[in-house]
Amino acid sequence: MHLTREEEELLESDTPGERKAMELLVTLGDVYGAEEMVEIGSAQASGISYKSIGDPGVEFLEGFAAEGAKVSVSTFANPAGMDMQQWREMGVSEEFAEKQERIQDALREMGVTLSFTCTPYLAGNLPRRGEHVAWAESSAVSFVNSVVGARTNREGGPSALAAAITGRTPKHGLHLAENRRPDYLIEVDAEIDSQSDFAALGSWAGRIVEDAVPYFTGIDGGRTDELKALGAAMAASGAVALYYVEGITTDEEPPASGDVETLSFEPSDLEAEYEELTTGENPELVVFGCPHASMEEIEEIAATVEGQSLTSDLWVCTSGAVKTWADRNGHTDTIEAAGGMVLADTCNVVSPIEELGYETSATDSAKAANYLPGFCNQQVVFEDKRALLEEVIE
Amino acid sequence: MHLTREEEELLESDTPGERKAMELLVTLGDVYGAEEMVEIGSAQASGISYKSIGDPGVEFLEGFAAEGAKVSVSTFANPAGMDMQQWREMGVSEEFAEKQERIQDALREMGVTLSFTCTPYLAGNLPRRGEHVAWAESSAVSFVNSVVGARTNREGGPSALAAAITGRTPKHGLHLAENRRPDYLIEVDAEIDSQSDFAALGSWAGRIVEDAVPYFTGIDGGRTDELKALGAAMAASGAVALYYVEGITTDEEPPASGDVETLSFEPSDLEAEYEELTTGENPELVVFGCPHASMEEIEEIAATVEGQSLTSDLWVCTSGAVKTWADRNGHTDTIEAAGGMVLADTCNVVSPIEELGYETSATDSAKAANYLPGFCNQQVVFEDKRALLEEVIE
Amino acid sequence: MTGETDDRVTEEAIDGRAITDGRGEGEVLRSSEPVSFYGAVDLSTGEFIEEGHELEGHNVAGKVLVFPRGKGSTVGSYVLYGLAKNGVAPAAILNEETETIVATGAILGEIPCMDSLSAPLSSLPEGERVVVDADAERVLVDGCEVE
Amino acid sequence: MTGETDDRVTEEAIDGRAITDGRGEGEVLRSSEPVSFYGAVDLSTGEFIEEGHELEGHNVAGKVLVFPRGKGSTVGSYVLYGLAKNGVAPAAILNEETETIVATGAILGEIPCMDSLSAPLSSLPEGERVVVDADAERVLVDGCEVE
Ligand code: F3S
Ligand code: F3S
Repeated sequence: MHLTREEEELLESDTPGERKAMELLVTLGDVYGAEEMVEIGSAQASGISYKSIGDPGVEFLEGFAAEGAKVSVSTFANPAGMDMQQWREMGVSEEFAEKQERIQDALREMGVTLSFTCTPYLAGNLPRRGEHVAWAESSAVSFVNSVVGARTNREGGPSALAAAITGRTPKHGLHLAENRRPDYLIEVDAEIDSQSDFAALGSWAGRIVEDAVPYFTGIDGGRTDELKALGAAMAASGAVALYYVEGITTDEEPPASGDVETLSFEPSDLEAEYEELTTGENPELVVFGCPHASMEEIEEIAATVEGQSLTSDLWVCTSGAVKTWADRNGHTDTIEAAGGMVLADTCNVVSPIEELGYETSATDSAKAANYLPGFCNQQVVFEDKRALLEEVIE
Repeated sequence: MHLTREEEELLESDTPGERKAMELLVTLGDVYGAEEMVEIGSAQASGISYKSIGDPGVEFLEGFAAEGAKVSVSTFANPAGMDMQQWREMGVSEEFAEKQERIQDALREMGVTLSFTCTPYLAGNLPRRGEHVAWAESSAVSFVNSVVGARTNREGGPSALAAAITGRTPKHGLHLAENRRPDYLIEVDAEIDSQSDFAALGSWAGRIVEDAVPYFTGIDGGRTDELKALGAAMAASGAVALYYVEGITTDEEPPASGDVETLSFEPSDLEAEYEELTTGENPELVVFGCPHASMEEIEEIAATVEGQSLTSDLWVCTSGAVKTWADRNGHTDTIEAAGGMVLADTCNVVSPIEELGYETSATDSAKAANYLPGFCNQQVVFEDKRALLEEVIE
Repeated sequence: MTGETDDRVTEEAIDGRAITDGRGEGEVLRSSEPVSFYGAVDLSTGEFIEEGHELEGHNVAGKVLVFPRGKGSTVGSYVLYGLAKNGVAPAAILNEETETIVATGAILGEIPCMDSLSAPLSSLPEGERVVVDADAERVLVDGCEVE
Repeated sequence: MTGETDDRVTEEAIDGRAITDGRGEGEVLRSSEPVSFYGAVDLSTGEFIEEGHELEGHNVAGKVLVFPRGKGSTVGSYVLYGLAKNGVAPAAILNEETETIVATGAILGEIPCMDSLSAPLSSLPEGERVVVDADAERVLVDGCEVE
């Protein structure tokens, strides 16, 4: 790899954290065949939840901070294993909380913004189209590449942190225009309306195209929340980091169906995907906000449960930014009065829900439906928000 | 105007607030020559600060809420006249606070998100490119049109609220592709680097092009904060609601210089603009965050003032969303320890700073520099952040 | 009042464009200057308080308020709404050309409003009763014929 | 150990690719299975605790750890870092093909690491001392010649 003089200096840095970060990027860059580095505008750090990284992670982050590692670009953080204020109400143990707080302290010392959300683009970190960034968290990567039009690979925890510290990342993969061309054409014949429809489509598509770049035709609508759900699902069942939706995310013409693999998504595929994702019934927990809920989603949930009682627990996961509005507008009170909770900073998958006694969870997120069985020993009910809530309203 | 059946029904609504909202839009639509309405994804409401709307505004919002007006799309709010938590520390009077809180209550009742920020796109309301919205607040309009690629006119207070209630707006102006073409070419020959350079360029350009659509060439960089500053300045010195920056906000070719008015921005123009915007010296108040500060800006300010004392007051205005992070990461403490304040929910122009004893304010915002003399009887010092802070650090 | 007097009571109809609908009647209160409502009118009494303005000291409540156009702060719309809410709004508004501040305020306050009259505003007799019929898009002037 | 024995002490050099730099030496501890570090190793002692794994019960501290590749959770990188921080990391790591989990962990933990050796991993004598010289990109095997 060709390194600039500044990059050579980073490799020789007296600050161990900085030196190791640069070594890591150069090593990875060589593995990827990158010719040079590219400077980045921001980073998104993963490997934040104590449930995910355990004691090795706590020791690493504390040790790395002690080695002088400090971010040099704006860096936001993935969800933690608990709501940093409401962890007791969640039922999280003191031991867990203590470890999660040590992680938080190490992150703060390194200058990482304690945002604890997978929707940084809804919480103050909005890159510009075309901007090079180094983001981890597959749903955020998908959104920032496809909807915002920035450029990032799907970074891992250490590589994203290394990029944040050095302010650069190996210029390979989706940082290069030639790698951003679609290589699948997906003609959507089913009616895709609700957020869970978009999620189901993503779950199906990701499984088939794996880590390729799909281009969807036949989708009429889709605003930020629907695209958020689509991208998250494809990044979970597959490893899609970039996609196109004709007329929605791009004005560019679809690839000719002779040039790329072409698939079609039929109504029967949609129906089958809902069935595929549902592995249980009678959920003890209904959980929304994977990725983190927008204010619109929270408004809809509050309006639906207002004045009602629920036969299950209800978690609405969101960022601390959006929860500020939910609190101010009374939606948190409304949801709590119905027996639910609005949780900031965490998510259904990276919080220890299996230790809290839940065995079956209901979700409108195909990403959650894909992960909950493996990560949290959950059986899953997958449906759209309204249908799930109507089931649990007394 | 052609109205759909649903729109005809809104005109006959039994809910006075809804009926009046539709009547207003139809009347305005006829004035604009709009042929039909277009449905919107979200709204941004202006006319929120008690300083701006006074007792007539308080009475209107309360009365309108009592007439059953409720938003039907996600609606965020412009800044208020005070930090809703820290108004005493600001020096705002009890009488003002009471009126502002009545405004807040009326907004809450109508379902408006109490976001109180001119940067909704950094606080949870992120439209999709191409999406029709109805936003007021000229800097937010400029950003969402030009950087996000959504479509909105520069709404007024009542029209944005009416659009929020009915979920639609007259389809004219920037909702139509033919009105989004550039009609000025501005070749930038000066070096534009800092956020205040972008602001100065915007101040110069807006004054000349007024409400036209400029296309800039010759600008090398520019991330979200710089574009935020550029757009705000142009919307204040002029009434620019949409602009293009070659290679930055658009990949489309510039207009041919024979087809549109062509201007060039020279280094002497940049220098002259800084002088033009500065009308005083020895500021008692340094104020940042117009538009509201991002986390990156707050990080930079905190790093600069850490451990220092200041010879002037310092306000850093931002959204409640971003202030959540500033608090968590200790930047609020750092800025307060230096004698400054991080204020949410308000801004230098719509809060009653002239009543708080300030006569000369320093800012890196050309919008603020343009408005502070008229709205707040201030003399102004205009410079970039670092230079201003170095002046007031003891 | 100008022109020949006549004991006959005749109605003179003037055509115009309706901005809002409805019908209102009252004595003409006319200004030759544009009006910026914010800060100019006492919201609870309807008294015109702007120093130096032609209408200073007059009360708009129940009058047919005649002026070329609105101007100034958009909060003027809320002033018109407030006057209506407090029962001291004009009975109707007549302009040469209504702009958005007055149009918005007239809609929110449900004040009949017309512009683009077929006769000059100066021909409307000060202090005389007129009927503004926005539904029929005409203004009816009682009494003397208008020249 | 295989092959003919010889009383001569000879060094056999095996070429390879350096993943990290540095130099480490120790006894060979080899696994024919890939290794997923997260949950498999006791961070404070270096003991391999994963039930059913070939290396169960062995201690990696100070060893030249030889295995085909890493796998599993990316937290494995942090495990290698933690072992180093606690002074119980392998002296060096040798893989067939190093993937990112082990590469990252070796860099963060400053553990010399090489792959793509010119001889099969199975030829490295279990329990015998080798020197991994990543700076020179070679592995030196003392004692018996390697077939
Ligand atoms: S990180 Fe976010 S996308 Fe889902 S699995 Fe957790 S809420
Ligand atoms: S509304 Fe925002 S753009 Fe400036 S004048 Fe106030 S901070």
